[in-house]
Amino acid sequence: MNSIILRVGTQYLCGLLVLFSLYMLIRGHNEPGGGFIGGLIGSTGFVLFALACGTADARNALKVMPQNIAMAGLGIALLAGIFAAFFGDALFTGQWLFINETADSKGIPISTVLFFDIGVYLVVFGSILSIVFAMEEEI
Amino acid sequence: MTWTLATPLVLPFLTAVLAFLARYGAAGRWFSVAGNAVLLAASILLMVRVLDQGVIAAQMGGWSAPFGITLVADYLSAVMVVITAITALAVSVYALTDIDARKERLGYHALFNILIGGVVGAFLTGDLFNLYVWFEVMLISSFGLLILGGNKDQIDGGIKYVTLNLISTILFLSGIGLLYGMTGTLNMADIARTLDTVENQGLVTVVAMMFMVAFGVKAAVFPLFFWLPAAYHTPAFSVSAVFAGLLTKVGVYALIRMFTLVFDGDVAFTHQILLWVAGLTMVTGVLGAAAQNDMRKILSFHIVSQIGYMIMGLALLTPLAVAGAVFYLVHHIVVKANLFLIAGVAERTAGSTNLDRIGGLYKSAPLLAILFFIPAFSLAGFPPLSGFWAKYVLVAAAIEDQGWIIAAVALLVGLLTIFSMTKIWAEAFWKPHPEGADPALSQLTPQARRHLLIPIAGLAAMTLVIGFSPDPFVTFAKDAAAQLLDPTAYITTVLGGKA
Amino acid sequence: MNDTATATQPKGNGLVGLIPVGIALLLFGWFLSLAPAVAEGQSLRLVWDWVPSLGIAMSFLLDGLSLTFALLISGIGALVLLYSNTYLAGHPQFARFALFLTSFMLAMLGLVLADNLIGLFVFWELTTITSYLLIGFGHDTAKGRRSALQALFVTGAGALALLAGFILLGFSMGSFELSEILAQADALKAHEMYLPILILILAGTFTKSAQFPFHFWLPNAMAAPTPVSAFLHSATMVKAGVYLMARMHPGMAGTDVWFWTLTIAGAFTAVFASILALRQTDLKQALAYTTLMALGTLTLFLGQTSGYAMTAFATFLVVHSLYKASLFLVVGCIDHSTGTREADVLGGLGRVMPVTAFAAGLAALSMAGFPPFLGFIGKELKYAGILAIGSEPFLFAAALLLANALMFAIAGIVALRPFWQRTGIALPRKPHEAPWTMLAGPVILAILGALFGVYPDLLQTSLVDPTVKSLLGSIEDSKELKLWAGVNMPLIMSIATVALGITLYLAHKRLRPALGRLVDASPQFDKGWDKFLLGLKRFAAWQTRIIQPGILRRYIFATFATVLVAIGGTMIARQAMPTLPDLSDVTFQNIALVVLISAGAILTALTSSRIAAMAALGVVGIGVAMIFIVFSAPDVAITQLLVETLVVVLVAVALLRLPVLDENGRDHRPLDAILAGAIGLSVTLVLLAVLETPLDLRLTEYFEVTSWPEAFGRNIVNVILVDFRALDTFGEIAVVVIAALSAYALLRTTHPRKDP
Amino acid sequence: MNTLVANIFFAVAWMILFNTFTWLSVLSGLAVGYFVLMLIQPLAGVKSTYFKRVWYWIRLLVMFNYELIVSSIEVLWDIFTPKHRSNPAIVDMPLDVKTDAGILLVTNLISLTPGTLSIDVSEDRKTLKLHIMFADDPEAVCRSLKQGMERWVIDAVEDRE
Amino acid sequence: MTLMDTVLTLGFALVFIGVGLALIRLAIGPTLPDRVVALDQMTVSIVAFCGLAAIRSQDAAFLDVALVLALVGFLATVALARFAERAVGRRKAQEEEENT
Amino acid sequence: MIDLAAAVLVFLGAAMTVVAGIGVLRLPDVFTRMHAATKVGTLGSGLIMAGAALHFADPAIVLRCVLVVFFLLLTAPIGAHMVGRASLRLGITPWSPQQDTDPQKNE
Amino acid sequence: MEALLAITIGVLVATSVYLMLARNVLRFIFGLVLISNAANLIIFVSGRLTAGAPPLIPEGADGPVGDVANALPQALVLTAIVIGFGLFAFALVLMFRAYTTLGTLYSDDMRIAEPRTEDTT
Ligand code: NA
Ligand code: NA
Repeated sequence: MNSIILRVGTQYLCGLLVLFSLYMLIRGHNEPGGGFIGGLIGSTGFVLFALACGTADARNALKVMPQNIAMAGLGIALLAGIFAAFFGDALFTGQWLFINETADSKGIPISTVLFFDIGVYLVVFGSILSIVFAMEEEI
Repeated sequence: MTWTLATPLVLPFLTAVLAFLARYGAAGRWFSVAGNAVLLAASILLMVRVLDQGVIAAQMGGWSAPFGITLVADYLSAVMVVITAITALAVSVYALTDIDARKERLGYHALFNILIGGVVGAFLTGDLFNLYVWFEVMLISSFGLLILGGNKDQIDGGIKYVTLNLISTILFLSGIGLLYGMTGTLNMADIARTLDTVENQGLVTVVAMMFMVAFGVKAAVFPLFFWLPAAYHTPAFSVSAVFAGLLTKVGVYALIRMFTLVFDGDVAFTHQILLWVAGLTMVTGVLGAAAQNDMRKILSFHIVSQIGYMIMGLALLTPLAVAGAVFYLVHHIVVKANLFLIAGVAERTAGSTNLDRIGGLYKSAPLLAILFFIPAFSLAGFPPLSGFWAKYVLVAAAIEDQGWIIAAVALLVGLLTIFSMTKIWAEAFWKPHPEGADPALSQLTPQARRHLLIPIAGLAAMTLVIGFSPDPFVTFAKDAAAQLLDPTAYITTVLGGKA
Repeated sequence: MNDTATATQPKGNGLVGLIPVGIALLLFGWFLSLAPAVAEGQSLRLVWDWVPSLGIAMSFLLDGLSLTFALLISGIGALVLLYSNTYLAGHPQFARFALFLTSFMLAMLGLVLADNLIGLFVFWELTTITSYLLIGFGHDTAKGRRSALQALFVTGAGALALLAGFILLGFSMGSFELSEILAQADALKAHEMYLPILILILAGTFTKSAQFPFHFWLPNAMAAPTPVSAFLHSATMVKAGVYLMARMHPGMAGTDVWFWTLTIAGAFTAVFASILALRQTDLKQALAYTTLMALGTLTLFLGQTSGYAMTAFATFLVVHSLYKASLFLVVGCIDHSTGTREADVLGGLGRVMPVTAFAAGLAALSMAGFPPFLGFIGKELKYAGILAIGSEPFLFAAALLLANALMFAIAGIVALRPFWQRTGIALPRKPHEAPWTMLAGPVILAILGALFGVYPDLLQTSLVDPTVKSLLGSIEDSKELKLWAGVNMPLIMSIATVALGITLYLAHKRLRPALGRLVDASPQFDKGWDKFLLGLKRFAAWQTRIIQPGILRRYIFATFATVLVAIGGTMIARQAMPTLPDLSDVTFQNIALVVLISAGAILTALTSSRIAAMAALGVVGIGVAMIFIVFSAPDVAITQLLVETLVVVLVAVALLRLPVLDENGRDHRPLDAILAGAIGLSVTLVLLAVLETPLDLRLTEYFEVTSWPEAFGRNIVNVILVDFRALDTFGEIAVVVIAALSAYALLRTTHPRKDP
Repeated sequence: MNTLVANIFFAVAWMILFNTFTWLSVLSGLAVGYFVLMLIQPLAGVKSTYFKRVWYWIRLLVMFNYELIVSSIEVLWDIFTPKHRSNPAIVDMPLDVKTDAGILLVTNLISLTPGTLSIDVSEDRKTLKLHIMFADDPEAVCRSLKQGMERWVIDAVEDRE
Repeated sequence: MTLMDTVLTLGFALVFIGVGLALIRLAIGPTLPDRVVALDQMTVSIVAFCGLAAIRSQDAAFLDVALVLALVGFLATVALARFAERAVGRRKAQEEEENT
Repeated sequence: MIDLAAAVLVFLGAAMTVVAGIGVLRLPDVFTRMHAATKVGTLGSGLIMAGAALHFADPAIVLRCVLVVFFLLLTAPIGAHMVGRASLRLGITPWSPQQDTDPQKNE
Repeated sequence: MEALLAITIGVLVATSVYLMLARNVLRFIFGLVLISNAANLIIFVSGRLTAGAPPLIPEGADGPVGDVANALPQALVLTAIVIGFGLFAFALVLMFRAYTTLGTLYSDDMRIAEPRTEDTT
């Protein structure tokens, strides 16, 4: 695709989309967002990249094969679920750690639930890209 | 306890991830074998627990039923998981030779193990929406496995398979929505409990029929089975083996589960329809097989026919009949998966599965002949092989229930089954090979022989064990049927004593 | 076919050949040792609780009837196994053959000893399978395979009826133990299920014993090697049906149905088979048809309840087994030695094969019913038995007489002419005497026939009386076996038989064309079999073309039609209709949304422009997203919009290589539209009905209450996704991964290119 | 760019000092930061076009909005009048802006201004194809765009020493 | 009923009318870009719709929907436009092939 | 006062949206329609966002509104550019007052 | 509104069934997208509708304030949308591949797996 305008626009938008997707991922537990939405948005960034600059560039930018990202995401989500076993809890029982807990605020949460959501993000991200890239390369 | 139930579900996914990330080397396929071996161990452990304690349940995420998702295993679930693990292990060994490196690089092992994960999930879940999710997992991985290879017939068969299954999926999903709209819950035990209080019981029957159609497509019953004969003969042999063995049976399982636990309020209507469906499925399937001339196509149509037997057990809904359905399920998975595996070896040695183009296996591959003979004649219902007992229990149940017509149909279809099995036997094994020398197993490398024949022999041995020593299996099936027909224990266990 | 092709390599078979003989001999010895006890009226029972959960035991009962059969089976079995050791010496598949034959023998023993209906059935079917494999021993030819299938299919069909009969019998009588069932004979005969049980069981026995009209498979089964024919089709398998009728006799005989069915079928089969037998020029075929005749006769007797008939049955059973096995083996020797079995070709073998000729002569005389052979006693008893029939004795007697005369003639054809007539026609091979291993069988069996004729008491006490006791419950009515019973009706009939027999023998060549015409005019069951198979295949193909035409649209149509019937039909049948919906709360906004979505959907369906369809899909997606926005589902709305966008992107990419929607003509399908409309209407109605039921919100309330305090999340939807129902989400992402892998594989699999 | 970071840093510090996060504090923080940076510029030895650039940006935004509103009315008029008064044409305009960001900004802003729409930039980045709705005098439109929008953008984003 | 409520009701109606008009353009085409433009116009209208919904429900969550759509919505337009462009290229290439 | 301003902005925005719709429907060719969709539509959404920002008057929300407008301004012209370019390559000639019919149907 | 939506769903179902019955499998894909939307709406409407109150818990509160929309169907629909997308993507690629290998999009002409001449008698 030899549109200068689109290519230049993509330079900015792709990063913006990925950044924005991470924002949606992180805040998803409390406001609209989460792994699915984040992953979808993140993938659109690279979809745009592929449309504007071709899949070869997009793959180079991504460095890792999207299928591997997706499968790794599945693995992370699964490990987040299995992690509960170390505490004698059932599969997918959320494990929470609050940093800087104070009387009136729980502090910064780190949880298996977040890791699960990250897994979801990666799965959606990687899966969509592997389909779109492969499809793009067919035409 | 909770991990007893969760482990068999988790393992295939773990295996899939590892096998996928290692797909460029030999490690991937061995991950698959090892993972399935561990799965078998875990499922046996589950079975031991279930035999010890009856129904067991675990609340995922620690959220109590009906709020979270419950995994639950009664006899039926447990035995289905065990048999799944056995099939999976057998097929994963077979796949060591059957699946080439290109398919491995495209993710065969991941697809396969996630398929197994979906199957296990479907058997273990106590939550309707979760069942839908596992059905989807199964469905989509079966799509992938089906078309892996990309031959023209695979694509064509794949289109039929995909389109018709998608319709079923949508119907299933809609049914869940409607059921939720009536009961406000997704936990199957909870639905079963609250559905009786719904005022418009006619509506419950309508939704029941929706589920019947949705699962009917999955189970490949008349008149919804088209996708199966259109597709099952096209993929790699290890794939069609696992499809033939497991996939439709999940549909049957779901029918049994739903129409014993949940939709038991209008039996006179629903189960009468099921009985008709059963009879027509048996007959059309077996006739379809009689019209085929390809080993895998014959076997595919027979799947349809035999689904009819299982549905017949459910439809009659007597303890003996349901026990028959359970027994038939178990027997059929072992036998049918094996027959497809054997078809694969036949193709490798004789060059085709088209009966016109092959022959001579009896003379020069006697081991294969024996290994085929056992499941084939088991399928045809000859004693003392497993298929005889399966058929016997069902026919006995029908006669006991004075279902003369269905009993007659079941027997007649058995006869026609003999017809097809002997057709394969006569054409592929007895008849001399139409061109050139008779095929022999020695054409395969020793390694390939090991990979291909060990699983076949193992499954054949199971057929023999069930056949010669059916009592524990029948006893088990009867106990399973008793649990199914009186779901009180199931409901109580799932809901933690709040039945 | 010539199954002695390997005679040129007379290698022994070593242990593989001898072990089965040993097994058979041991068993024979063991049964023989039990004979005195049985003769004293004891019966031995052995029970192994096989499948207690189904009330099925492997119980065995040794009484007179089963002992007689067991001795015949194991004794003849030993001889036949020994015989085949030489007959098939060096055959590459001999080991399999020996295995199948031994298995068959054991199954047959199990069958006659079993005292449990299902146990008996198991052995019954085992004989079916093993005989299938034995008949199909000549599997290289289409004829051999056809014969095997025919035998399997016909007897298999009967077996299924039998199974149904057994199950019905077991349930009706509350037990699957034969001895328990037979003990309540009166209850059984009075049971409302008696007739169905009888019909089903007889269907099994008639097919197995090749009674008319199921007789056609037996001559074809002669495709098997001769020892197999000798064993299966003389002494054992075909007699399984007879055995079962005899076994059921105490419990079921005595009714009109029983009497007429067995008598008529037996008599008809006997005559019919004898006529067919006379037609044959192949010695083995001729013997096969005489076997049919014998089976008919045995069936005929089992129709009766008189002591004469029972004694006749027991005696003829033994007689026939001895001479028929002997003759089959003789024919095998001839075949083995000369390379042919054609009666018109063979001649003058008496000098080169004296021992064979001797055995053949003895057996043939027994078969023809000359004194002092057992055959004579048998025949006398038969006539006595037939005359004791309550109804129409003379009709049946005449039939029997004709059959016996024909048999007389055939005995001559088979046993005399090959040895003593002069033909001058060159034989395929230079004949020579068979080795002792092959002669032992025919000679011993033939001598036994003579021995029992001279000493009938031996047979009477050891086998006939105990058998009669099994049948009638006591031996009071058992008739004495003797060569000379004075001048009576049976003797006169015997003389008539001999006269007629000689006539027929002399005239048989001239009679053949006439018989041929007669047979050709009667129904052709064997050709009927081909027609049946063809019809079955055609019907199956036709049905499959209708149901599975390979056209996707029909599949989808059928599926949706089923959906319509399931939903719409049930709504009507179960009266689940909703009441009229309340539309008072509808706002302009709502209507606008609905119009937007519907317009988009209809546009998608009706446009013939791909791009319009795709854009219209986008409209629907947007409309649905707006519904999610209006009804408070921001997460869902975002997801919907993102997915919608990606859908458009993917379709836009794919369309680049796809053709336009309608290459030839517009897409106009009224029938589909009707179906679609009806389904849409049904769905709406169901949904309206569901919406009338009150919704229980306890799950949602629980999530609302626990979401923050226990799961530390303020977005309840997300908390449900990643915590309350994380397992769903996990499965779902697995779906996504696999969808991607599958799509990727699909794209890469046909056009192999390097993975980047 | 470093200066922008510094400015934001000052704004954040400002807010931390007041321990508030409001609309007002953000704006005032940015403004205060800007002035402080301008004051300390000689001190820190920063030779930056930053201060000028900020003004150019503000000018760009203001002028753009002005153009947007004024020419919107023209389009609206055309939409509502039954006869299309417009006289559209496609015109090639030579392009002086060089950098990626500059091109994007120019074309976007031209597109957003009613009456003109960027269609394409040639491969050599020298010409911009425009669709002009009221092209009674295309030359004049191009000239005004070059002197207006493009000039402002070049001033705002491109280093032209 | 405050002023805002009235404006919102009116606003929803206006947005719907706008979407409806775009829908008509989408249906009648006639060219591919016409349809794309119509779809694009609808997407942008949904952003407005989200703003209205946010004000009416007093919940900023709907602004997130608008945010996502504003950022991602044009992707569909880009894809479709690219389709149109490439389809032409293909057709031309095909014709050339046929001519030679 | 702020409420009034917000209401006016919202109303103007909604009005712009409908105007954009009219433009897309009524204007004579794809290029002129793009003018309406890209600019007037964006303007409409932007005004409503401004109204929302005023209405909520919460920094976090205002930021979101600003971002929405910013994103729209960034993406809408790019989309328009793509469509315009495609139209040109499809061979669609711009409407001019001299001809009064729609260009030929394509696709 | 629930009732009105039920009617809309009926329209969606009807149009998608009509599309799925078409000769061209691409129409099946379009139908699939529509019917997935219908199924999602069925779930959504089965959980009943609440306007203008997303199921979010405001800062400082332990639970949602006032009557908020039913969160459970939303989560289910979200799940179903993503699954539906996966299925759609695969189906599309399949149809695409069908065209490039079989050379047609008309299902009537796709007779490789079950050939027309298959008459084994
Ligand atoms: Na129930
Ligand atoms: Na119930």
